[in-house]
Amino acid sequence: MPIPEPAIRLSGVSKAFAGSQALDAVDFDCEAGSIHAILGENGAGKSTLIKILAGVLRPDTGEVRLGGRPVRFGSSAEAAAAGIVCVFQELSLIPDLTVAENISVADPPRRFGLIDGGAQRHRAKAVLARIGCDGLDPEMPVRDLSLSRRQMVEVAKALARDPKGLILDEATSALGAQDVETVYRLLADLRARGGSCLFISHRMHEVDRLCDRLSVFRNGRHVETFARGTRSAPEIVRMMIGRDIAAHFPPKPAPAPRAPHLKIDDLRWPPRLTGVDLALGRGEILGLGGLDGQGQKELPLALFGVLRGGSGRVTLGGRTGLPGSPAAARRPPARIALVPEDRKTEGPMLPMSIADNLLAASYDRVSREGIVSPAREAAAVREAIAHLRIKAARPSDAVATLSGGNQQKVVIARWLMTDPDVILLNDPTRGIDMGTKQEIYALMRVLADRGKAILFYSTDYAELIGCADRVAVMSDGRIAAELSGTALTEEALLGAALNIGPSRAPAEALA
Amino acid sequence: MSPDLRRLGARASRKAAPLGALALFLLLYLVYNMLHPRGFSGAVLIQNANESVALVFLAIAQTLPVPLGGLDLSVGAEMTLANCLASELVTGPPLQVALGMAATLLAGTAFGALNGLVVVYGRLQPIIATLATGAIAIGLALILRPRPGGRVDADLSWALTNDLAELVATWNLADPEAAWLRPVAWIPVPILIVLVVALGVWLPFRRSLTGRTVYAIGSAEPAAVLSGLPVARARIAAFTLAGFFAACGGLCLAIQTSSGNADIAQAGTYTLNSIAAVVLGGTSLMGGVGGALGSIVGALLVRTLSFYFRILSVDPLLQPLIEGAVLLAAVSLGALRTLRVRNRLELFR
Amino acid sequence: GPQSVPGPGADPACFAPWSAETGYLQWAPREGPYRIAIVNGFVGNGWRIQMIKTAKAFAQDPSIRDRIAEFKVVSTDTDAAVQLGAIEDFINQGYDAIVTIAVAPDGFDRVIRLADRNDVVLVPFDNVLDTDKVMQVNEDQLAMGRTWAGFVLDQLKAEGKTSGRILEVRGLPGNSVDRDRSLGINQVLDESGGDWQRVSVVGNWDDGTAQKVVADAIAVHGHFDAILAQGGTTGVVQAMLDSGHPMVPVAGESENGFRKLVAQHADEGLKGISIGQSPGLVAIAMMAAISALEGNPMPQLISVPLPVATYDQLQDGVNYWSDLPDSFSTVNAFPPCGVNITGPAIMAQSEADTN
Amino acid sequence: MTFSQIPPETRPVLIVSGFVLAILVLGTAYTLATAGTAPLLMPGYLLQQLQTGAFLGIVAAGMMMVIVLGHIDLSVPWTMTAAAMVASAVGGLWAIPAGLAVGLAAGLFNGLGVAVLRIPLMIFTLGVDSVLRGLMVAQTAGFAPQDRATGTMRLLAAGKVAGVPAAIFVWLAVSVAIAVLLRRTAFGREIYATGTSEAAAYLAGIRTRRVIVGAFAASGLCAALAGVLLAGFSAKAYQGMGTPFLLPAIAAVVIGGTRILGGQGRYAGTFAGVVLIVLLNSVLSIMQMPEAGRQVIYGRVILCMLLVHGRSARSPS
Ligand SMILES: Nc1ncnc2c1ncn2[C@@H]1O[C@H](COP(=O)(O)OP(=O)(O)OP(=O)(O)O)[C@@H](O)[C@H]1O
Ligand SMILES: Nc1ncnc2c1ncn2[C@@H]1O[C@H](COP(=O)(O)OP(=O)(O)OP(=O)(O)O)[C@@H](O)[C@H]1O
Ligand SMILES: [Mg+2]
Ligand SMILES: [Mg+2]
Repeated sequence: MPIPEPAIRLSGVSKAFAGSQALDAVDFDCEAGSIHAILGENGAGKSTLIKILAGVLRPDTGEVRLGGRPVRFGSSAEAAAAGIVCVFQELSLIPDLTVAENISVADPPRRFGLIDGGAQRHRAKAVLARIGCDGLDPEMPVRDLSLSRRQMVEVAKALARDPKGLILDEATSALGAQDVETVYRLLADLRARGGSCLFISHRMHEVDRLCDRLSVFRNGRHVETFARGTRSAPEIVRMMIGRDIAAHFPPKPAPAPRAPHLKIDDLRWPPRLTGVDLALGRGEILGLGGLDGQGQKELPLALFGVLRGGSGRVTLGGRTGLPGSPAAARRPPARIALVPEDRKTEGPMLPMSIADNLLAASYDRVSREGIVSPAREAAAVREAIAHLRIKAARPSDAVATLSGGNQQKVVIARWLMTDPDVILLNDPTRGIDMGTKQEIYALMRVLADRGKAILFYSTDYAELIGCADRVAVMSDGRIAAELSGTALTEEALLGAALNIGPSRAPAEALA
Repeated sequence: MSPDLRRLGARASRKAAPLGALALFLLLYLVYNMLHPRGFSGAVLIQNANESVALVFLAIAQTLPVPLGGLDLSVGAEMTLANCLASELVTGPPLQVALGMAATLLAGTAFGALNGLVVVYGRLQPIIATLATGAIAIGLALILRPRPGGRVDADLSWALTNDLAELVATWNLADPEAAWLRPVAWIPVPILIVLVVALGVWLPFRRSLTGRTVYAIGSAEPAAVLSGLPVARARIAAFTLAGFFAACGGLCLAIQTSSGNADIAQAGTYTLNSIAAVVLGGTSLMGGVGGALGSIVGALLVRTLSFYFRILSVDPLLQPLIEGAVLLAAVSLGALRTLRVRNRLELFR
Repeated sequence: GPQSVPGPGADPACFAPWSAETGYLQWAPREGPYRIAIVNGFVGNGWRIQMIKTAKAFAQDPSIRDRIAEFKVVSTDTDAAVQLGAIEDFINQGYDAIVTIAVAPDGFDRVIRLADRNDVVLVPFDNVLDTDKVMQVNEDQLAMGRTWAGFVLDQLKAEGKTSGRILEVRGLPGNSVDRDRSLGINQVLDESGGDWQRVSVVGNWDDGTAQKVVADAIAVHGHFDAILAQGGTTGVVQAMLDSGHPMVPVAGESENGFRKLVAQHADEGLKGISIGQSPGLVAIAMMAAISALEGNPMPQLISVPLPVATYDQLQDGVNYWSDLPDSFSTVNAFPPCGVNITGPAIMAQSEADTN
Repeated sequence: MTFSQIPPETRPVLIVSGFVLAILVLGTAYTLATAGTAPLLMPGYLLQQLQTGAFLGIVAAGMMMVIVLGHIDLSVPWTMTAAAMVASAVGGLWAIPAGLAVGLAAGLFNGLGVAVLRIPLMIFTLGVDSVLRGLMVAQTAGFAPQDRATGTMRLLAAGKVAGVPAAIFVWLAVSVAIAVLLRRTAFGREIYATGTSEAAAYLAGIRTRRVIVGAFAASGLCAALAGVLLAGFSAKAYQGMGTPFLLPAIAAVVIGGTRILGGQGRYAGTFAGVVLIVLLNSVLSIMQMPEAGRQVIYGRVILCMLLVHGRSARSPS
């Protein structure tokens, strides 16, 4: 009697992008009637794995089997037709279409070959009711929804296709407790009906509560698959990271009282910033934490002169007032640098050369009478590349040819060339490999020791704890708590972020 | 505020630009009619409709490539090609006239499809690709019709450029005095043509998966790909339909003038006016939102502007200046939104 | 609509019929003063601007001022639909006569029908229509071509040449004026029996294009024995001067610049003939419209005599003006019609008008 | 060195140069076969072609700045005309400065409209074009303008220096200026950065608004210079003199490998693109190709070049 094949099986799947091996000969099984967690640090290849399953990417080598039959999807539409539906990490909603249109976007109900608006609305209403979002107007354009509502619409969109295999890639990252409960219930339903679910989340407590089996990935490799409860949380973390976390951060100096170089009083930019109070001294690394979307992205932008119509009192090195533009922010007396969040559109100019990217903020330093001096230019570029150990063949190569970590280094190097006093880092290690991360951590400390004031936002709590002298946790547009010294623990960070007391089980706190 | 009201408000604000354009047009048109010695009469309406119909079609044609984040600079040339083709084909016995019209539309559609294929498979920017194909279309039109002229069926020409009663009378379709006809007899045929095409082609397209994809691409292309929408097909379809609508414009022009004219300058004027119409109609050149209704209104606005010179006493040599200044001011109005942007990064999208 | 009537028409010296076969039209007379509109097409060149200025000046002329109740000019650019629309709009507004320069020689069937229904006199001039249903005003383009070629051949014969290389600079492709002028030129060359090698380039009737293509042609072919240019003639001569081409007989339009150059270089061999399509035609068209409204029988096709000036007839301040722009069209006097709007008068007109 | 080793920025320049050679060879073959002469190989003829090409070249140089920025300047035709008309109306010593001032003003206005009001793409410059046209029609109407070019304008455009038309030297001077501006100045680099990603450039502390205004001003200046020279060449200014330059200028820039969406392109490519268009035009007119055929060939050549560029950009890894 043949052993039944698992619902989803990947064998020997590899996928390489220009410069990085995202997946490396991965074997992976997911049983029918189960919820299967996929764990791994940033850039481990999780999203790549599920994109291959969902037909968005094609594997370089290897085979995907559904219920024993080999499949090769050309598009996500084909995957959906085979019952595999995915909620992607980067949301796949169309902002200008309505909720109802988005829910049935690729497979709308039709009459006489045309989209049947009425049926579409009914379908949307029904699915929204199933996910407990009865209040949501199906005629509302998605653009007007909050991030968490959008995530729920994504879930509704996936459910509307009646999937046999549902994939959620960090689909709950912005959801509140109640919505999370709803999703749990839906997944349980799916499991009961014999469907399977792949569940990607950085929140360990979710994984712990929901999933039957867990698979850990690291650097594009499948490390291990095990049943829930068979491994302890620290064991899992070690599996993900490959070593212990804390050991790899540079030592922090002893806490010392510092005169604030940057002082923020009641900074408001409604609705995202609702009264931020913060002080930052020279030589200090101030971490910024909290759940996603609590104003951490806006605070650096406000300080950098990007946001208009803010209010509050900001004192910088004795002067009061915010710079009016990034151009003003980067020049004396402010001397601020910002490493932006979105690497694709706001950071490096991908098709341009490394040299031009490095110099973008400091042409004035390498030119005489407005004419760029080739010698000075070459020297500055050489120095920057050496300083941050950017791995590049030639400075004239396009930044797009670099790995993500090196692209990020180019942006950091660009700003270091301007010799700033205040450095605003917006999640600088996102999608960056472990080694580079270490380099960036060390660099941050070196810069702080040279007297720079560093504001450092990260989604990674371990990183905040390891690097920052002090961490301000944001919630709802203001600083909810400030933690430092021994009070700076993941438990406390999570508690402050969720606005709950510090009485949580360690496994759950390891979010 | 009740949810219903809020929803209504939200929907209205989404359509704010087209609605504003519509209100402006209605106001201008009302005043025009009040100033006109024979305002609010059938004759004036027919005249205005005839003058506008070709541009209206071109504006609809331009509406589709715009959400894709490109412009079709060949619509005027496609119109000219169709116009010249129609001037050769739309003549003779009724069957031949019908076939000629079909062939004209088909040719325009095919040229549009060619645009789409070049853009999709040549991976070229629409603006520059259509600049080149437009030159080819004009060249073909000039080969077809080295000098203006043609022999479009005269009855057809007359019947389709008047009101419904005249159409019925020209071809003895029914008793022009019949009671059932009376309520609609005053409607100019060009308006009916636009309605029929809009209802028969635009609406179905808008409500097809392909049509939805066109807008989805403009709104967020990566999301459209992730959602499994037929992206390549939608691109080709958009340019194909643009060709079809441009051909409708060319056919209407041929019928109106009973002739064809491979006029390069005229083709350019139409292309540029079609872009102006689309912008005035509230379709964002950055893609995503907008629709045929807005573009139709935009085209009518462009036309209404020139109506005014005929009823007001304006120094003829100042007219071009006034026209240009009004166009500039009108497109600048749409820019007021940038003053409300609070996160300057949003300016760059 | 008008009745077909036998000739002769009113004031045949001014409103000369095109040929013996030209028919006559007559409208029912009506009381003046009249409402007259001019529907122009393109407006971005000097000729059109001068035409509009001439029309405005002439509307103020004492000879017709009292017969005009309302006078309006609109330009429609090169958009056939708008031009037809403007004509129809003026018909709807109850104008008595509409004078126009057609954007295209075809496509006016509908407005002609409407004009006839509403007894409106529609007068195309300059770019005339391929129809005999309306009264039109023009100069005989075929004759212009023939006169040019005849003059040039005479000059060459005087030099003793019966063969050689001749450059023809054509106008806007596809235009009937271009076709007729070229036809006239080539007929005469053919009839002359001489052995003429002909090179033809397209100058679009504008100085810039003409200058460039003539310079090219000179660079390629080296030497021409004569040049026949439909327009942009200032540019043609400029190209000869710039390339050091010897001065040879040149036939061309009536641009002020051309006449200046001919006056200047005639003794070096620039034996020029200048015949032009005058923007002043608009005045004749307006007069014809008024005459028709008064009920006079009118030729269907009115031929305005060709305003010829040869190098030996040029006189500063009379048929050219050294102080006026090159692009100014010199011919504005039509003595048989009593029309004489001088260059300075036209150029001054608007200043007075913007009071 | 194989083709794929050449930096991608340089490839379009080589491709276009190849096309130029091909046109020279085919054109000469044609003239040899039909007339037995080879004007395309005669320096005199070539120089004279480049002389008229110089005006297009100068317009294209300005247009390139704007296209590198990811925009298109549609106001070029009447900026040229207005500059030429004003220059010859002013006359005397101030003729050329006055003409250039008109171009500068038009460019600044365009730049402000695009950069501050952020009016979409080309629609603003299109509006500026019609306003300029209106102004020129009105100005011709309002008084009798002097339309003769001054001696200096004549000299620069139609004069010869050592047997070579002076216009070519002007073109070369502009070319060097623009090439240096784009490659060697902070402003030039900032144009590329802004054209690549305005958001990224803005966040890098580049004053993108100034860059946009500056590039449009440069384009206006170039158009004005071309207009003033063209008036010098024709000995006078005339309505509509700029119209034939718009599309060829855009075509030359794009053929030369500048990305229409901005951020990439070398001036050498634009220069070669202008030469290509000028030669193509000469060959077509030597062949006495009718307008219809010209349009078709024009369209095909642009499409071909684009497809070839696209392929060469994709082919290596
Ligand atoms: N389109 C792409 N082009 C180039 N490299 C890519 C692309 N997509 C992913 N990568 C790289 O592949 C690797 C795996 O990325 P993937 O998105 O699968 O990570 P992940 O495990 O989902 O990380 P996260 O937890 O941050 O979502 C990363 O190094 C990433 O930089
Ligand atoms: N770097 C930029 N590039 C392009 N446009 C910009 C840029 N910065 C601002 N703008 C736009 O230019 C116009 C004026 O900008 P400015 O920053 O002066 O606005 P503001 O109303 O004065 O703002 P603030 O409240 O900060 O003083 C606005 O339309 C704005 O959206
Ligand atoms: Mg991921
Ligand atoms: Mg300000």
